[in-house]
Amino acid sequence: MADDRRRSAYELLKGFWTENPILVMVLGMCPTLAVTTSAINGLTMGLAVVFVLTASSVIISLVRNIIPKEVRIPTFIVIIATFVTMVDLFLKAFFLDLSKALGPFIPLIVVNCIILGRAEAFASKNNVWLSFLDALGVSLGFTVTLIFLGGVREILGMRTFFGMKVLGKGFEPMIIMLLPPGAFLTLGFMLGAKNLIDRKLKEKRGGKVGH
Amino acid sequence: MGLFTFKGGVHPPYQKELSSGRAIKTAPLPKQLIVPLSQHIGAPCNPTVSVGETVKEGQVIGKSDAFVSAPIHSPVSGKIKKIEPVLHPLGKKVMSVIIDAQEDEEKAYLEPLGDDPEKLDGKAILERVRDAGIVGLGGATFPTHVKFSPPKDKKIDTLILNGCECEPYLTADHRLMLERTTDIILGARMIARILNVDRIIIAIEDNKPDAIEKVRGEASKYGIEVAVTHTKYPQGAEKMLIKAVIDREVPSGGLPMDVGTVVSNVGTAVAVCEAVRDGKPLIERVVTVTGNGVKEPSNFLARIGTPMAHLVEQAGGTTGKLGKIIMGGPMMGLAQPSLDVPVIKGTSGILLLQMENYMKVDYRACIKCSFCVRVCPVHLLPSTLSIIGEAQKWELAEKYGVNDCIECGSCAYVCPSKRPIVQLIKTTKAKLREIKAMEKK
Amino acid sequence: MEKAEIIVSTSPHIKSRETVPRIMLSVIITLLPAVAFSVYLFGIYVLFMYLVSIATCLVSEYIVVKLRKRPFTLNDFSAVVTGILLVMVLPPKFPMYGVVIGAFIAIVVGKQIFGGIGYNIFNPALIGRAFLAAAYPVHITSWIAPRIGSISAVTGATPLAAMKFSGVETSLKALFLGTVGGSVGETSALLLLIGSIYLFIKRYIKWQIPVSIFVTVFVLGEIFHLINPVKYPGPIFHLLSGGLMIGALYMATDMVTSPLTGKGCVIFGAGIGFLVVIIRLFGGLPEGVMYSILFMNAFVPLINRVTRPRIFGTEAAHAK
Amino acid sequence: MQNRAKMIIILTLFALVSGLVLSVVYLFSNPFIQKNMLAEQKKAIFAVVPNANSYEEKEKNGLKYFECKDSSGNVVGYALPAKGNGYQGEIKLMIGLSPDLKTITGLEVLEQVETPGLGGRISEESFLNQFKGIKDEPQVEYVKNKKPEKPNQIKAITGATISSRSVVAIINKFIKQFKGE
Repeated sequence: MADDRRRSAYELLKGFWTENPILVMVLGMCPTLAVTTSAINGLTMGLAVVFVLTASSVIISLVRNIIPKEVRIPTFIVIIATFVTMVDLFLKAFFLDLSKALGPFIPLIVVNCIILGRAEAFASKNNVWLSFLDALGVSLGFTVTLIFLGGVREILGMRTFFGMKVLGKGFEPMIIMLLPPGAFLTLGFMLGAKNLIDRKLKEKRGGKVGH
Repeated sequence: MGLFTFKGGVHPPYQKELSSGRAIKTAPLPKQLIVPLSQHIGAPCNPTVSVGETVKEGQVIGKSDAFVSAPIHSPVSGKIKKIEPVLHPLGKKVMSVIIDAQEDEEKAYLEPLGDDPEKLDGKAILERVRDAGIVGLGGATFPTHVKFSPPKDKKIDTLILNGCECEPYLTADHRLMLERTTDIILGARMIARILNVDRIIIAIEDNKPDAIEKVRGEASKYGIEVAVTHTKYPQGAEKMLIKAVIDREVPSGGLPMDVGTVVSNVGTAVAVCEAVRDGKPLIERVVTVTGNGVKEPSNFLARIGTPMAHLVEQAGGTTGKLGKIIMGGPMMGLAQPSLDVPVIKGTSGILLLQMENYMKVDYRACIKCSFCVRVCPVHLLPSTLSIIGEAQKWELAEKYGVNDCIECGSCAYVCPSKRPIVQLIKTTKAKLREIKAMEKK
Repeated sequence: MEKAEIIVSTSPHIKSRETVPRIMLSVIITLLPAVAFSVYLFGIYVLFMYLVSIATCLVSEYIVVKLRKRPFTLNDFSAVVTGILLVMVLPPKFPMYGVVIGAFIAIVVGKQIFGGIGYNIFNPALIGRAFLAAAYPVHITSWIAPRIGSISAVTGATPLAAMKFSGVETSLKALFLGTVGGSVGETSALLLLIGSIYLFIKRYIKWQIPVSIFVTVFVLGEIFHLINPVKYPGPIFHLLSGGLMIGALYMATDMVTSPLTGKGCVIFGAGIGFLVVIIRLFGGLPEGVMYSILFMNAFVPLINRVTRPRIFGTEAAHAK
Repeated sequence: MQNRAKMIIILTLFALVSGLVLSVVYLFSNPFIQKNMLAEQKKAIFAVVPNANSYEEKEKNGLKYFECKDSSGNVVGYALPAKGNGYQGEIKLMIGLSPDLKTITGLEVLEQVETPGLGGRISEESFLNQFKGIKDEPQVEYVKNKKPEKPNQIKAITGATISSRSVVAIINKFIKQFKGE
């Protein structure tokens, strides 16, 4: 039992650091770079992915045994597309402004590598509970990273965080942070920082550095 | 007439004035001589004498049946003390004959053939060149008779005598041209006889006006041309010299004979002359002992096998804190760990430099200043090659022409980042040879 | 004689006196006239900009080198060069925190991320300036009048902006001497030219680059000027105005980010010249030297590959 | 053969289920979406035409427009949707015009993808308010770095001349066409 619990905890937590979809697998770059001009955009995008990924992973895991191998990808896509359309309609109906800000990137979740990647690599091979945890962990990791990315860009580019003023007049907003180069720069620094931390941790543990 | 030159090259401080005014002195015989049995490119010789045996000056003490090889003669009369591996100037231990010199007037020279090239048979001269153990004295030590035996399909029309001596510091060839002018011309005519060519060109850099004048005077008697070349390193490199003087380009991977020419050092010409006229095998050569680490820079006529320390002593000994011992010139010479190594056939000079010349310099990243690209005489991209070498991408280096590098060192000389470009290129070449050998297997 | 003291290393055993610090120091010294003039022209604030920029560059370089445990490279003065050049292409009165950010970006993103000096693809100072242009588009186009001035000093607009947006042409003499508005160190063509003469003589800069930039700009400028003399300024105006001089002489010629061969440098310079004229005459911006150089920087590896010299004794460079 | 049949059946099944689920979701959300869009249109129209109480969609010179009336049924102005290219992409505007078509009564930006914080500031009140009450004859003009002097001028956003210019150009083009010139 303890083993099972540990396994569950691992599947849930790995998405935040060791298998972070953005910082480690560098997946889903399209929404990552395009929509993270503010923390709220990052959060919305992240939550949309949480819903789509968890729901589709659970469904795929449930039906994984009845789907013939040859048509598994089309089937996955149909399932994923269904949930994506649901999210899209939901946002249009209740959060029109956010839907406008995210533009085509919500429908584009269909082709986001993270979703199909988890479906193919995990949900189609594991039971429902583990698939659920995996999907939840990975998508929450994605969300947290997007919020961080969006937050940094928002703070530096607009002096606000989730719309609240956090920096005073003395700081001139840097427009570049809201532009695509700002996204690349921030992501680059985040990747660098993660690798640096990992290396330091490894050194502390006495492990060998390098690849 | 404009000066002959090539594209690229560098102008290091020449420092020739240290020894260029010093006439060639015959160095006194050392007590003991160390004669390595491999002093040329090609197969090493096997000893033909044994320990305890008494030998005469000029007697053969080592030879090999291989074609690319040259016999080795005893430089003195004396007694064989030992035959054992001894540190060789090329950096590893080589089987050497150690001779205790004895006073003995008797010599075991070859039969003189005469001094009129017109009356001599080319074949006989070639045979004599081989028997006398003559190798290229410019430093490359390629067996001369091999060089003078081009395959039948290669038509040779020009002989170029290399008197450029583009390496800084060295003045051995300069002194030879001044003091042995007639021998050089005679030797050149003999070589021309072997090769059956009519056109002989003697190339001299314009920083030796006295030699140019002297040689021109003698050469004009025989219709030999003197080409005055621009003073620039590496003007004396075969390929560069051929390009400069007769504007032909030796193809990549090819030899001068591929463009109908043979290049020979002026020192080699003297050796040929002596071997033919006097029957004297190659047992001594002119060595410049110079550099700021030497009290009295001089030019010596020294027996092969003379320990370097002996010559340095004759030049007044060392001065200052010694930093580097170099056999040859500063650009392509080989650093020696000590002065115990002997003079060999390829020793054109012994250069001692003081420690102060070697302040520690950092080896930095290439800043792509392209100085090296500008000076590379074979038009490579040395900076790129050095980066490729560091990255150990051997095959890529081959695409960038690493094997065409003549290792003249111009690139490393100018490099502001003080990168060991030549060393990296040498390593790359060695690795490529290894890979080729593996593939053959 | 102690044996252990003898150095045994591969040839060549003598090396030229040129070193990287020496080259960088020469660049700094030749920039000094223009630097001094800029302080005189725009006031003491500019001097502080230089100091802050250089200090930030040095500190940033030190931090990254420490973090990456790389060999110490501060003593090659290249960070100082970057610091000075960055300020020279910024407007006077640029806010100080902007200078700090720009210098930091120049060193960290422009240079150290690629592995430090020698490995960077883009000119670090221009990376810093490009970042600032995108981050603070308003500040980067806010000019002040020089202390000794010409007509354009009234509005504080640069000669290029005055030409592009108002059709006012500044006198060539003012442009040549540098008594006009503009970025800190780019105004005086004369002083930049004087400074660079030494670099030309020492061959620290590849002469093909500035020459081919000047020729391309001149020829293209003349062509357009002939087509419509009212709308398009003359070629000399092009050469003397904006950042062309400092760009051509000090930015494009950055050793690390320019091609290796002479032929490559000609292509590189022609590309820059072409882009400068196109951006100036048809682009949305009054000035395009910076972007032209950065753009061509990206092509340097490609240029190097296609302009590989013909190896001695081979038919063509790619024969093998 | 059997395998292929199974494949087809499964895929069809999933497509059917998916279609069914989506239909339900659509039926549920569509009223909200329609309401949202109408509300937005209404908001924009009422923002650009003051005192408007109701509007009616009409067409003239190939342009769709909204005729606005006050509570007593008098025409108080027109709301004209317009669009055109900005610096980075399409800009969609709602232009308010006085009944005599000589004055702009208001301007709203419906959609734009200009540089945030720079060209994107065309959506800001301070920029849009400038258009309230300016004359559109002979045409709207913009000035840079100084105060507008004429009744048909507005001040461009510093550092975002192209976006400002685009807005002005779109306005001029559509008003011209609307007037039938």
